[in-house]
Amino acid sequence: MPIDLFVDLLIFVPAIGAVAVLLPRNNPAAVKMIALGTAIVCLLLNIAIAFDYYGTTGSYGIGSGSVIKYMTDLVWIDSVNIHYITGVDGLNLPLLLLTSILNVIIIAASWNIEKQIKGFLCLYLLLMFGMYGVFLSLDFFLFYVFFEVSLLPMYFLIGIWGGPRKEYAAIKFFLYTLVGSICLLIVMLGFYFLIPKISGAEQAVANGKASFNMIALAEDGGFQRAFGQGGVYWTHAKWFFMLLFVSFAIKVPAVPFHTWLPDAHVEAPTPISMILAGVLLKMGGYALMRINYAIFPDAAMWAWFIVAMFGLVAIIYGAFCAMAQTDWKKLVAYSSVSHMGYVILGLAVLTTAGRNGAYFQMIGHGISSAMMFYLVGVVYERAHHRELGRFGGLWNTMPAYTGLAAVGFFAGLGLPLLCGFPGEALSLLGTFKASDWLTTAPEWVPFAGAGAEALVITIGIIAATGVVLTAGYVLWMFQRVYMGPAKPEYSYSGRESVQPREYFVMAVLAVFAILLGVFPSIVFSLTDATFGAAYAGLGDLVSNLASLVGAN
Amino acid sequence: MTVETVSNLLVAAWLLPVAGFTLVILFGRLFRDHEKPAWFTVLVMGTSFVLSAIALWQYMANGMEPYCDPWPWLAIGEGKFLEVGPYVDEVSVLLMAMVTLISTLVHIYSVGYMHGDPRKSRFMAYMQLFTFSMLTIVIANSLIQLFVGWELVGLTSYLLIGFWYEKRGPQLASKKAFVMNRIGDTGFLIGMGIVFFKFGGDLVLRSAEPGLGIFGTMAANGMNPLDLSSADQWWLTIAGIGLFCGAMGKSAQFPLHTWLPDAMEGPTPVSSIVHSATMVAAGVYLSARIFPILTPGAHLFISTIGLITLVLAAVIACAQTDIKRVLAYSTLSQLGYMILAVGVGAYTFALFHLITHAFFKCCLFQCSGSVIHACHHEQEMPKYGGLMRKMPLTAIAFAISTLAIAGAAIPYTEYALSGFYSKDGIIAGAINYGEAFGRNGMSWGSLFYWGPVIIAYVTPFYMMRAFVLTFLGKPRDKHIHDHAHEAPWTMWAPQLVLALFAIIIGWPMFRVGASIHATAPTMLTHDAAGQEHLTMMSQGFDAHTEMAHGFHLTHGFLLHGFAWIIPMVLAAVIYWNGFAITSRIFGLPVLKQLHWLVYNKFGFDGLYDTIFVALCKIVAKLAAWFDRMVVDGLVNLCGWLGKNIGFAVGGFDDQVVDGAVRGTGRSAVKLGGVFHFVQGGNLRVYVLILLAVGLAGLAVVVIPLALGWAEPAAASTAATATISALTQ
Amino acid sequence: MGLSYPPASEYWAVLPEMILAAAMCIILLVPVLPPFRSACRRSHKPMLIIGILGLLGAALASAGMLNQWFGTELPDHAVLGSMLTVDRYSMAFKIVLYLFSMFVLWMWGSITSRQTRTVDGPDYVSLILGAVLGMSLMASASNFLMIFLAIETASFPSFALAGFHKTTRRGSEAGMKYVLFGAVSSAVMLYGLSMLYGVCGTLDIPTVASVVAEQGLSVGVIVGFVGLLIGVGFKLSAVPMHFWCPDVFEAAPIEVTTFLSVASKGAAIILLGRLILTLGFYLPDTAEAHRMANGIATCVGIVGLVTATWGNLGAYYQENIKRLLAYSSIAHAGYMIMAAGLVSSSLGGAASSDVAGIAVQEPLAYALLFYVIVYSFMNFGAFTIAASVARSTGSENLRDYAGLGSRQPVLAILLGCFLMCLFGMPGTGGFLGKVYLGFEMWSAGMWWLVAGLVINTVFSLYLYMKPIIFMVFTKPDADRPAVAPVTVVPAAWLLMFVALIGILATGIFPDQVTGWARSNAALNYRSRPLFTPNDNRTIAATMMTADDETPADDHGH
Amino acid sequence: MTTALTSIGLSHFLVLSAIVFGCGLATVLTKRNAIGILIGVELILNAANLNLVAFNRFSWGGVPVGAGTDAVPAVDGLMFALFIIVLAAAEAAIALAIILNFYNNFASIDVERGSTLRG
Repeated sequence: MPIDLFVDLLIFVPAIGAVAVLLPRNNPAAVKMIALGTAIVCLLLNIAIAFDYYGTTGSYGIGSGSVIKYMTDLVWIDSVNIHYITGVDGLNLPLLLLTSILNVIIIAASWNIEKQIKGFLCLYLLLMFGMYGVFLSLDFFLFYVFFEVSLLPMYFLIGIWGGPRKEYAAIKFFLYTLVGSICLLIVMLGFYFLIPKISGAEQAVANGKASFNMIALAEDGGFQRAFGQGGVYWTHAKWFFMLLFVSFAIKVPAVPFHTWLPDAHVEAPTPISMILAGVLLKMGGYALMRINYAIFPDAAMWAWFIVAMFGLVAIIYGAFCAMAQTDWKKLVAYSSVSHMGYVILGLAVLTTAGRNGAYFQMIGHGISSAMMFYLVGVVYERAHHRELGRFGGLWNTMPAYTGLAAVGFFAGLGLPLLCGFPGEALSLLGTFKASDWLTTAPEWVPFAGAGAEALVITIGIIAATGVVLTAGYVLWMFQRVYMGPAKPEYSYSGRESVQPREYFVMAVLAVFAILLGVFPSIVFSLTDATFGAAYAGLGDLVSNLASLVGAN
Repeated sequence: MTVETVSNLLVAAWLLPVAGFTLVILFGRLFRDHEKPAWFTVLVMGTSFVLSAIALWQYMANGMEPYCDPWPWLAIGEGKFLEVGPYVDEVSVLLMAMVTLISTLVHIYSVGYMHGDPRKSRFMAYMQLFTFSMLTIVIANSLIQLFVGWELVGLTSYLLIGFWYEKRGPQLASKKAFVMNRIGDTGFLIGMGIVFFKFGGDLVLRSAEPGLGIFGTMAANGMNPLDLSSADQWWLTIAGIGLFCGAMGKSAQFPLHTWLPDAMEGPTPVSSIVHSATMVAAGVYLSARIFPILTPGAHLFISTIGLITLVLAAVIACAQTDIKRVLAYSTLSQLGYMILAVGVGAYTFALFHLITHAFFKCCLFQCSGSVIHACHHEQEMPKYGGLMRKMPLTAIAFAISTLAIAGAAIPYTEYALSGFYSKDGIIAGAINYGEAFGRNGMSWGSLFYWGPVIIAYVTPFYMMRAFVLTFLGKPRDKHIHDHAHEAPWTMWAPQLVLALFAIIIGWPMFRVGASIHATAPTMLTHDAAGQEHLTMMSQGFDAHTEMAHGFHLTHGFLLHGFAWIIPMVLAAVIYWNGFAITSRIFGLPVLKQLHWLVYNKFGFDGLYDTIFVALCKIVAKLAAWFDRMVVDGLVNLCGWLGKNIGFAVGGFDDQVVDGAVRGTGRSAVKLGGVFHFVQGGNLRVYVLILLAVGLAGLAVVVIPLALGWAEPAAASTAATATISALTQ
Repeated sequence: MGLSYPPASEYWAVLPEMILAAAMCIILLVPVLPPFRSACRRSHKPMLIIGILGLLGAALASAGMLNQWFGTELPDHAVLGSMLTVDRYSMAFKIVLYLFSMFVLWMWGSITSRQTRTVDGPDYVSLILGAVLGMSLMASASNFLMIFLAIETASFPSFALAGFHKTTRRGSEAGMKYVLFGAVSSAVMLYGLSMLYGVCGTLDIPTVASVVAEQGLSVGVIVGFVGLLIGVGFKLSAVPMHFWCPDVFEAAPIEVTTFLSVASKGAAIILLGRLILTLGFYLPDTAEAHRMANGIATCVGIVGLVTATWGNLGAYYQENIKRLLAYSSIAHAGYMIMAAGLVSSSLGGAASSDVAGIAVQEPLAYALLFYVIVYSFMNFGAFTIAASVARSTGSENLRDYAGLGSRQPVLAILLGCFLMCLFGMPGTGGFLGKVYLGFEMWSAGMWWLVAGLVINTVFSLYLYMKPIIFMVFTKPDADRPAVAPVTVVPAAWLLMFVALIGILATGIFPDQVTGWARSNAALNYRSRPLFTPNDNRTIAATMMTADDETPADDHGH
Repeated sequence: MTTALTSIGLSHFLVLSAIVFGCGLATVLTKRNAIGILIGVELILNAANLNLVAFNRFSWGGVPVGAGTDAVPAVDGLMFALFIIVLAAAEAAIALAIILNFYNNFASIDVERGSTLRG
């Protein structure tokens, strides 16, 4: 089956490309072409996968059981029963598409880097390798390995091609993420020892052996019973959930684990900021859905309030921080913190609407944040500073660019018919919806019962105010940078004017921003079939609660 | 023609402008001059109007049934969706026709007004986008689509107000408008959220099949908003007020009203359509559309807001000297009327007034635009006067609209300008509402009809004031007066058309009000609550149509068409010589301060700037400080510790990566000082440490033996006990 | 019972050691013989080749015995008067040891400076072989006397090697520090051993273990264990016996550093593992014994933890790459010690299993073996690169690595890989090695050891990032004299890629290696002492191993 | 066995060896002279030897109970002591060689001088 092959090719083509990039001797053009070619090949593979998946899965309608397709399952490290499992489902396919599209765009965006372009692209392709691996791997250990693999290239990409305080930002990024991955490691040790001890009829995972197969764990009755509420490992489950949450919250990043993000963004070169905000942050959200919420549904219910608080704080706090920034790029970086808060909130409340919203927010923010960072980069390349106070009148001097900028920033602002809106709206609506299941939830769920309604409404109201703050800082920025009388120092002409290549990058992103905003079903038609199944313990909360009541 | 076709016609009319926008924004720059793109947009709007006109005619002629055509948009899981799509009933077809007509006229007007502006085609494109957004609201059947349109009109209003972004005023005004609207939208979101989890998941107002949609769900669950005992009362009230917050933002109701006057910084065509005729009325439209879920609590809230707004705005309008600001405040006041109408239950009259008001207020703004255009963008009325001779057509149009807004009618007859009919219905409804309070022994309820009644006398006054100051009397600024000239046809023609509509649109023969009222059953009968509202409102309607009952005599002047004469005469007398009289009056001590206060709009702007804006910025600064100092500071804490340990052990090393966190890094480097010290290269130190540690370890395990465990067997326990004691 | 001479078959068990000894003798004698004298003066090649052949032969011999190529099973009990336990565990390590030493010789022959090669060629090779001999004895010692002999046999050549730069002050200083320090620690160990003998009446490790299992810890036993820990810890450079390590590693020739950093520590950890496992094996599965095991594990664990932390933190200051790697090797020894103390992992084997005495699979032994394998690969790679840089620039200072990333990208990338492997980046063997150790600690319930391992990993990040930061980020500073361009000899490339393949193979496709290590992680606890203690207490081990027909009968004399 | 010795038991030897051990340690720690340190080491070694011999004589010597007439007494301790003596000699040889080398470079055998390797 060629598509199965494509899925694995998707992981390894970038690795091959990374090697191939090293071959040509002092011939930057060839290097760039190789890199671009690799990205395009990946994109084509990915599109083929997407079409086949859509064609065979159809859209809309809850899948029953696992809808993982094109699954490859090879024994990797037999001694610990670690497998090489890759597969595609609605949970990772849209993110894969996002990654592929952004890769092409970003390689185009980094076309004019002179400094060691070969090394840059080689590292970037390695990063691609890591990203595809993270999204495609369905084995916990494999996931962990790729999670780390994606870390190192980023360290160097920031550390070598970054700004004045690049080493600082790079090592900070590295240390933060390392702490996160160590939490993962501990959970993995836990799996290794606890899973074999699970006994019971439904224990189908690895009959007495450890298993890191995330899909199997999510669906295995014995595992769910043991790690579910009232199960033997209920306490462990809660610990594991929080450890995993911390390690992914660092990646997302959620306040207070976010301080690496502004530094990393400010120091990183534009293309790297784009991929960092566009895809790497999404790894955290994706992992939350794939691991935390799918494997520990009960712990997720137990932790809903804590997680929701993380999301809420991120939304409001990030927005306020963004408002106070005078560095343009920092503002955008903090806006990422605020926007990813909706992802966490939407996941926390455990409603289908919220989950859809969270997922769409990841895709939409992937486009809009990448675009915003590029918009900043385009000006930074010419003005060589990012002081919001010193800009002004760009609307006059670069009208076409400003038109595209409006699309980008208003998408970030969450304007309807742009990619920022559906995610936010659905997350918020889902938050309100949470009182449905909370009122009927068992008493071990925090704040369960009739009082839940008021609490949930309060959370929703606070979260909704984030919308105003967003409008505040985006518009203020827009006014300071683009409005006002034209300043001569920012009027560029000739080869200083915005190049067609740059217009291409911005235009493609703008098109996707509008496309996703007007037809969000592009995403939902791919995800919807999975979201019922990937959350066997969670998708249908009513039946889940019933089973729990049965369990007790 | 079937109703599906009508719906498709409307959809076409709805989507045409966005096509026009796209084409112009992308390819407009290809043309040397801006005229071709501009006229192209006019053409597009015209087509759109024709389509919706046909739709209107067909719908009315065949007396069709309401029809909705849901499109799935946002997936909310389990195969369910938030739906968008057109909803066709009398109200939507009427409003479609009205908006497209006015938009077409304003497009033509803009062609003239924006002549020579370097960004004219972009302006026209924005207008197209705005029309599309407005139609999105008008045609919406689901809250989510309403919200989409809501935000889009907000955006276009932002772009249009800030069209002359080089100037500081428009920058601030546009930002203010957007943020204020967003505050309202937050309420909208909240209300939407509550509705989402309480009444039907798809946020559709009316569904084709009963039992679905918001109203349908309510009907199916037997929720009656008027039934105070029902458990959902509370949620319904919150939801209603939340959604109404959106209306407050968009319709600039108190306390979110301050953005509208500032919005006059935008080009006058913008004011004429966005900030008078259509967008600001969207709030009224929303409130009317969600009427069936409004509880008595929500009613009280809405009517109070409406009352405050209409009084406040009217008073302020009397003191303004900027012609556009006068019109802006009169718009606020009229919006107050409409909101009040919704609050008191006469929402069909709110819609009716929305339509009539749209025509005459749009006309008024266009006239003021022509005047400003003629007077070198001078907007201060003290500089005007006696322009009637210079620009008669404009003056006529202005006069007609003034009469219309004043609710002029031939006494004791039914013959009147459009404003009379709609406003009268509102007042009748208000009286009803007040009476209802009175019946329950709450005499203060009478405020709800004294307010609108009195302001019904004030409105003609300040409108006449504006007219006199502008067109009559002697010219007060020679220079301006000399250069003044009649506007080109592209500007006066639309004014006359609008004036014509301002006269006739309300006439019963055109059945506008009646057909809107006819929607009441279709809007309401889905639920029990609807029936109650129906009766409650038809009382108001009958009161208006029959003019029979007792309270008519008490308010005879208004209801028999006298209310406009006296204030107008008064205004004409006072202001015939400009500000000669008033300046003397307001020279008096107390009145002086009073006038100052009113002139400065009761200082709401200053209040908001000082409190909310400043507060927000302070909080932001605090947050950023906290982030830098505390959150990052915690991360750097180990670095700090390390540094001090480093001082203790001495020996620094700064060739490693600089910066604070490599916190672990730094601290460990300094810790390294210890090892640096110990690893002194002195052999005997090494051996000493070795033996010391060895003997210590020995002691740890031997001492317990010495302490009385003679027999070795127990020694193991003793040793392990001490060891574990040491390690825990 | 009584004095029984070991049967001739038992001598086959030490075939590899014999080959080594023979090679050593040849190397010592041949240059003296007139016909070869001049040839040996001219070049070090012949000696080198003999040495390599000797090691290769030894490796083949042990591999052959492991896989019964010679048709002889491995002896099922300690041979040669129960001096040596020749089981899969020790054999597997010996193969690693021999091959590693072979590569070290190769590296010395190809990379290091000509002067050291020709003049002292023969001595050098013979010293290496001698040390290897001692280490392989350490790996399979099953008698305290043999432990002492083996440690000394491994140490004496190491002393000489450490001071191999005779003419330099630093060389001689390092040699002296090493020898005096070693002498003191071994003397203390001996004192401890004498106490142990006093309590148990025998030096046979399984017997001692069973006696301890019976009597529990008495003062003598504890003194003995502490002394033993000091002696083994000296080879392991466990804190506080580590002081010699950085100084010696810095001053010694780089390939000697390589050799010591892996071989001697590996042998010592294998020895420690055997001691602990044997003790655990003979302990009964009682709560009492569990407490004792817990106590010992705690003690050793603390030593390991302190060692690891000390090594990781102490490295921050270092500017000399050899010194840096010395600290890193201390840290890695610490990781291994942390796991090596887990007595409970083999607890109650004797009582529970009827297979007692026949080779027993031990997960702990497996983890240690695997770690040693990975460790030898990654350390060898790192040191090879350091050697090649030193060869062309003559400097071991990290500042002279500045800009290496652009001057010699491939070399820099390789060094980066090895350092990341030492750090334990997933996808490299270093990570799996740590994971296996972590598994052992967790399953022994020593979660605080796991935490310590994790935290130390974080600490170590900076230590391994430091050279990378120098290579990639820092510019060569102007005040230092410009260093010569780095040129790498082909042999060095070969060695590096061997090491690279090693770490990647152990990291990405570890199943071959892990499977091999797992199948060879089998210990043999059975002993047959020449002299049986003469008190009337019956010693568990000897009774267990005493077959129906007495040894005297099969091998009469 | 003479009567003089009978009154002397194992404990006497252990105490003596402990004293010797202490002296050895003291020497190692106090001497700056490399050879002095070496002598200290020898003292410690001989303390160990004393222990071994004494234990062998008093605790573990003699023949196993029930062993044949050809059984020989256990001499583990003695053999260990012998090995220690031999290896101590070898160790001393190497140490002296290295110390000599040290002397050639530092013109002194004061260990304090050798502190060029540090940190």
